[in-house]
Amino acid sequence: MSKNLSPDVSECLELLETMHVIRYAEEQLGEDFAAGKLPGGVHLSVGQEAVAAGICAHLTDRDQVSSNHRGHGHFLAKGGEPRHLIAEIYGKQEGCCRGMGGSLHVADYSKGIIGANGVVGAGIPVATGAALANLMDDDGSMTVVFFGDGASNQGVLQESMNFAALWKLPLLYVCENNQFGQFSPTATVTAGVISDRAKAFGIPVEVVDGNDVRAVWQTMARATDHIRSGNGPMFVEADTYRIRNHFEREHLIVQTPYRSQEEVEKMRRERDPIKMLQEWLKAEDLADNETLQAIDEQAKTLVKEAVAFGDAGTPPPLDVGLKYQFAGTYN
Amino acid sequence: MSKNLSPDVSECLELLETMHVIRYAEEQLGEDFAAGKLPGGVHLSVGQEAVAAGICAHLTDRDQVSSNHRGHGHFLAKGGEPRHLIAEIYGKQEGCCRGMGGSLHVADYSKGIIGANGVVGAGIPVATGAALANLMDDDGSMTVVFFGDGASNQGVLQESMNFAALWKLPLLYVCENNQFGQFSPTATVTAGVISDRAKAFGIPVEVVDGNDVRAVWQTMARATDHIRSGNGPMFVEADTYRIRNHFEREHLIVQTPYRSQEEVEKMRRERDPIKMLQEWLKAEDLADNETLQAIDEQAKTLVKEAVAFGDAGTPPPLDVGLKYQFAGTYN
Amino acid sequence: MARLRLIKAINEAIREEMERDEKVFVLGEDVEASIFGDLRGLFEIFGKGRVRNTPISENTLTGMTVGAAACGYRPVLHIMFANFLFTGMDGIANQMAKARLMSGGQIELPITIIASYGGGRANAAQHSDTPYSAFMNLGGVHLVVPSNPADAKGLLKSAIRCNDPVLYFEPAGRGGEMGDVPDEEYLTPIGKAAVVREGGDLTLISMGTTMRMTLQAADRLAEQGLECEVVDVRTLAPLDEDTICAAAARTGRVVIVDESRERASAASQIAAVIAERSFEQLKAPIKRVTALNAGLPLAPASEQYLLPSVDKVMAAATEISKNVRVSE
Amino acid sequence: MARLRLIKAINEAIREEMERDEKVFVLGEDVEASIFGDLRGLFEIFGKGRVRNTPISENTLTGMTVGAAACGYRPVLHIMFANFLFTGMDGIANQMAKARLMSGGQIELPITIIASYGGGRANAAQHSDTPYSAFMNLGGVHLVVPSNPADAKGLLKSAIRCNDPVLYFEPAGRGGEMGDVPDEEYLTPIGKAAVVREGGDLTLISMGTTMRMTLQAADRLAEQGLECEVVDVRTLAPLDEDTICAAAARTGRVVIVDESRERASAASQIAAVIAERSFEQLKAPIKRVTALNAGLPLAPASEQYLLPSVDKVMAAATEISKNVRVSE
Ligand SMILES: Cc1ncc(C[n+]2csc(CCOP(=O)(O)OP(=O)(O)O)c2C)c(N)n1
Ligand SMILES: Cc1ncc(C[n+]2csc(CCOP(=O)(O)OP(=O)(O)O)c2C)c(N)n1
Ligand SMILES: [Mg+2]
Ligand SMILES: [Mg+2]
Repeated sequence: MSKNLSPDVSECLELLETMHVIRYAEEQLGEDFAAGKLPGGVHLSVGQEAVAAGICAHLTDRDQVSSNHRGHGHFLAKGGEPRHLIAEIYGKQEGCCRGMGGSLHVADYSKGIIGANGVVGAGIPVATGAALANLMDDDGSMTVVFFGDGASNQGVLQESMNFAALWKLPLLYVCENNQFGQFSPTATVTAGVISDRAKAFGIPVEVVDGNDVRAVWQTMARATDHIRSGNGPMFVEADTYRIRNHFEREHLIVQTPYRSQEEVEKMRRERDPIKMLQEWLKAEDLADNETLQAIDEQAKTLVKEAVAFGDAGTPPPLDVGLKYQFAGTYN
Repeated sequence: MSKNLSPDVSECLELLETMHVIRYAEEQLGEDFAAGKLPGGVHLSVGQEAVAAGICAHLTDRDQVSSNHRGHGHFLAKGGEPRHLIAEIYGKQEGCCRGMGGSLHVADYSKGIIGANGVVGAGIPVATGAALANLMDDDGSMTVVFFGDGASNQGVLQESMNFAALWKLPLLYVCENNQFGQFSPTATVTAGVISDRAKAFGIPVEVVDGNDVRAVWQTMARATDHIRSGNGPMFVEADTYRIRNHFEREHLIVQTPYRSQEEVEKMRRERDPIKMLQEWLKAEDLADNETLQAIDEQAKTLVKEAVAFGDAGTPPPLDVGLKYQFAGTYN
Repeated sequence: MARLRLIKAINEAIREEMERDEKVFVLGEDVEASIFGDLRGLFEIFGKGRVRNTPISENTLTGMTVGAAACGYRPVLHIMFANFLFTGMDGIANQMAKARLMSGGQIELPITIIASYGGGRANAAQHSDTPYSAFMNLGGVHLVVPSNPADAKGLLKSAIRCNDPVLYFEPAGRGGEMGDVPDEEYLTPIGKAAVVREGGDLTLISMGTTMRMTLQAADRLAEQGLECEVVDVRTLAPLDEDTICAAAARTGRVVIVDESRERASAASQIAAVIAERSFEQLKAPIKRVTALNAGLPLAPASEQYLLPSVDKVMAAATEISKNVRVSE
Repeated sequence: MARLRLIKAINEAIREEMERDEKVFVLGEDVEASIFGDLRGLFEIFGKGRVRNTPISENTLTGMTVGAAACGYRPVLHIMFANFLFTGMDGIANQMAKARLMSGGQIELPITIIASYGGGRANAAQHSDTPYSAFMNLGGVHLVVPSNPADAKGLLKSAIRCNDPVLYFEPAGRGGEMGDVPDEEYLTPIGKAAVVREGGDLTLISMGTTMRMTLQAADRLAEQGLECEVVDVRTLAPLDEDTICAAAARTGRVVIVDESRERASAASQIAAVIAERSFEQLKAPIKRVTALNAGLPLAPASEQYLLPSVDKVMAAATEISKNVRVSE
């Protein structure tokens, strides 16, 4: 074990800032949606920021992250620029994908962010191929794939785990079990414990409190150690909770509630990963209110700047679809 | 447990006859292929007859069997007529599918044989739907799906097991692990123990010697009991061995052998399910040579008649494809 | 006649058919909550046994319908966005399109799959395809594409009663559109196109999402003195070649409007049929107005650029009208 | 010029490209053993790392190529029978056809998928489809369909060097066909059709498996005094409309021969393009000779009945030649 088992104070403060940035960015997008400002829809990960932050803290630009429809947090935690995210979701050509992809497809390949994905589960095969590239590159790089409890029921998970186990792919599966797939409580559509599915392939499993960013960080320290040493894949099931709606249009659709407002409020109150880290830092006397406030402000400012950047952006030229569809080049 | 734990003598003799019929039919098809008599190709299950026989002995016409590309044995063991099988593979309109499907698609829905399948793994979703029909019929009927070790790597297996576990479908998974998927030894393409994959879904598993027909029968006695009592699915991994080539064209294709001739010969000598049952019956003094000989002859005659029937059959009319494609009716 | 939203017409069709035949059941992801509203209330009426909320497993879902149908049931699978048909493609292309043929006609496969299709709403490339054209080539599935509430109901009832697999393409984002729907029971036949407007100068042929712009273009062309006959194809497989070719022949000038991408599209198929069967009557090149050959971007104007529009229909119509006048 | 079997030409193309660029690697089920012989010997030359024998998992295989390509590799996926493209459809239709567009052009996706297609060999419905037409409509993948050893090699080398996804359709059962293949290195361009025979009376257009019968028909028609220009389309997406339309315009009489099912086929697409762009030059209805709209049965004669044939091409050609003479 070459890594420290716990994040030190400065690492904790970085995690805090990352979570703040994700939270502010997404709350902004939620407001934007409500105000009719967004061209498309958004799936927000409010409440789940600790998973993205804790996992991506251990990755560099040479590592890949493959994500899903709830991918803003992964994008930001992996080093994607907030302004490129916001501009993208605003449909501006200054966005990370020049306004072509939007929320469901945010990507920055230069930073190893190989794409959110609108097809549930489809990021898993893509990640498997990226991990194969890592293996062939043989440079210690690795791939992380984020997916939900719902996506775990797509067969490609089993297929991919078989590949990864056989070929010892440097691939980390991170299942963000947020208790729901759209409007279906996980237990109603998912048999057994998801991470047990990995065990049949001989893939080591860790189950972690996905709202405790330090725990996620620690798990990831062990996972990167395992994976980067050539031992093949690992599987992390992060227990978490989606505090906001499945997507921002939900209230227009769902007539019979699939969860109680009390449950949501309780999670918001007691299990907010940002609050949890702040309180721990204070309890341990590792940071005072002022420090925490400063980080909060810094994040807020960053997001404000990103929004201004997005607002100032321009719509892409009309014919770019045809232009970007194909490279049109040969090697 | 309402069933006897072991097949009685007459049941054993029936199993023996079933295995003989499968063997003779397939050896005939192998010869026919070599002689250029068959319109298409065939995948033979010689050496694996005990799985089909032992499992199907517990099924009635109201139960469904969904099969794969190596499906002649399942067809015959489930009560399909040898003459309908042979005529089908000869491409005659007297065949079970009127010469439309051939070896890869033998089916007799009136007997609950809902189709062999040319797409590896694709019989699993079909079986899942059939088992759902069984559940909705609520009449104690059940479905068995036969598939190979290779097919276990198709994601639909995981998807289906999730459905079956959640909904307590009356579905039995029978994985015939014959050590190879085409020309790839199982261990080179399959991580872990296949039946372990079922455990993650809370599905009870039995691993059985698939060449010991009595053992298969016993396992199936327990499985039907479990499943028909409304307890949901079960998973049987039958350890077996494909004695013949993957398909009858193999010798034209494979240049570097993927298994040794000695291994094949050893299996043929020591693990032939027909010989194993015959020897056990003799050792236990349950049947004499004469009885065994008579059963053998009976099977041989049945297959001969089937071949004559197939030979006497006629090619389907030219335009039947268009005719059979759609029912063209409304309810 | 009641005025109903399209979504409600769909809802009524399913409810009526479920009441009529207890073998009909609905399955799919979040069919309880009904993300598009088309299934709203069905769970409350028919319960868990007949409105089956499923895991996210499209490959198994499509294949399951084949097994359930072969065993006597009439599954109605709601797949949400039509792009997810591709996620469950094997069950469609290799199983349901072929199982009856391969069995020599032993079974019926009364399967309905509902999929919402189409762009123009900044849903980005994976939620905006108009993929029916690719399914037309499979040979073993029927395809229907309603453009208004009356057909939405009538075609869906026919689809559910049909003993063959039917893919039912619901125009995305048009659920709120109102239309007259007969009060009494009726079926819209599968395989029959409808002439929805008469006019002797030009024939416009369309289906589903692009019918509205086609009718708008017809109105505007009429203002310019060009009277259009308009055909709503309604069923893409089987294709009602007789109605289509007769309409094409009556004017000799044809514009086909289709939200598919251009290549091997429904529009191309219709053009090919007309070029073969009504050649003698043609007076001008057959024009197709389709999506261009690319995925759809998020950015709304860039997305719109790739899609058919009233202006593009007008331009195509005007072009071949000019063309004819010059040569006359 | 060497005389090579088609299968050997394919084999040489892959070997040469693997030697040229170490980022090229092969993956797929039983690529070590090479069921069609097209990959024979590659494992022995390049080893486990570059010839990767995989589990049977088409959905993951197609999606994997996207991840590997986005990270700088050039995967060549051998999927065996083209029907299994449907089994791995999401990776093709929703991922590789869209990933570059959705990223705003950030990445190249140099992916080649080899699939063997076509009927006529009693392989039954799940192993005999000619599905390229369905893929033409996806918009985001190139499609090439060689008909002879020289193009088989040249198109595959181009496909592997292409920085966009290319589906390479290998004519099934034609691996043994011999043809001249240049000794020196060459590339057959993607997107260029070839006029392979000249003749002023009639234009025959075809591709892949049906080229042979098309050329045979041209020979027999010549005996009857009808000289045919013959076009080998070679690439279905992008389609070389210029060459096709020029050839159509030169004779004004067109028969398109295509092993796809009729509906929304490559043939329909070609007919639609000609009916739009070369209308003024057309002298007769555009005829299409395709498979009929059904799966293929096992029984050989019943299978053959559904497929194109020399006789059907002759009949179509004769019909539109008559037709013209009558009206002249
Ligand atoms: C293949 C596919 N099927 C269905 C959908 C619709 N859909 C979008 S998100 C979602 C739920 C996903 O649940 P989960 O994986 O748990 O992720 P979460 O939304 O909880 O983050 C579904 C069904 C889709 N996008 N893709
Ligand atoms: C989807 C799909 N992929 C590949 C094939 C080609 N194929 C036919 S049989 C086979 C091996 C199957 O292995 P297994 O499931 O173990 O069955 P076995 O042949 O050993 O009985 C393969 C790869 C196919 N028919 N379908
Ligand atoms: Mg979830
Ligand atoms: Mg096997």
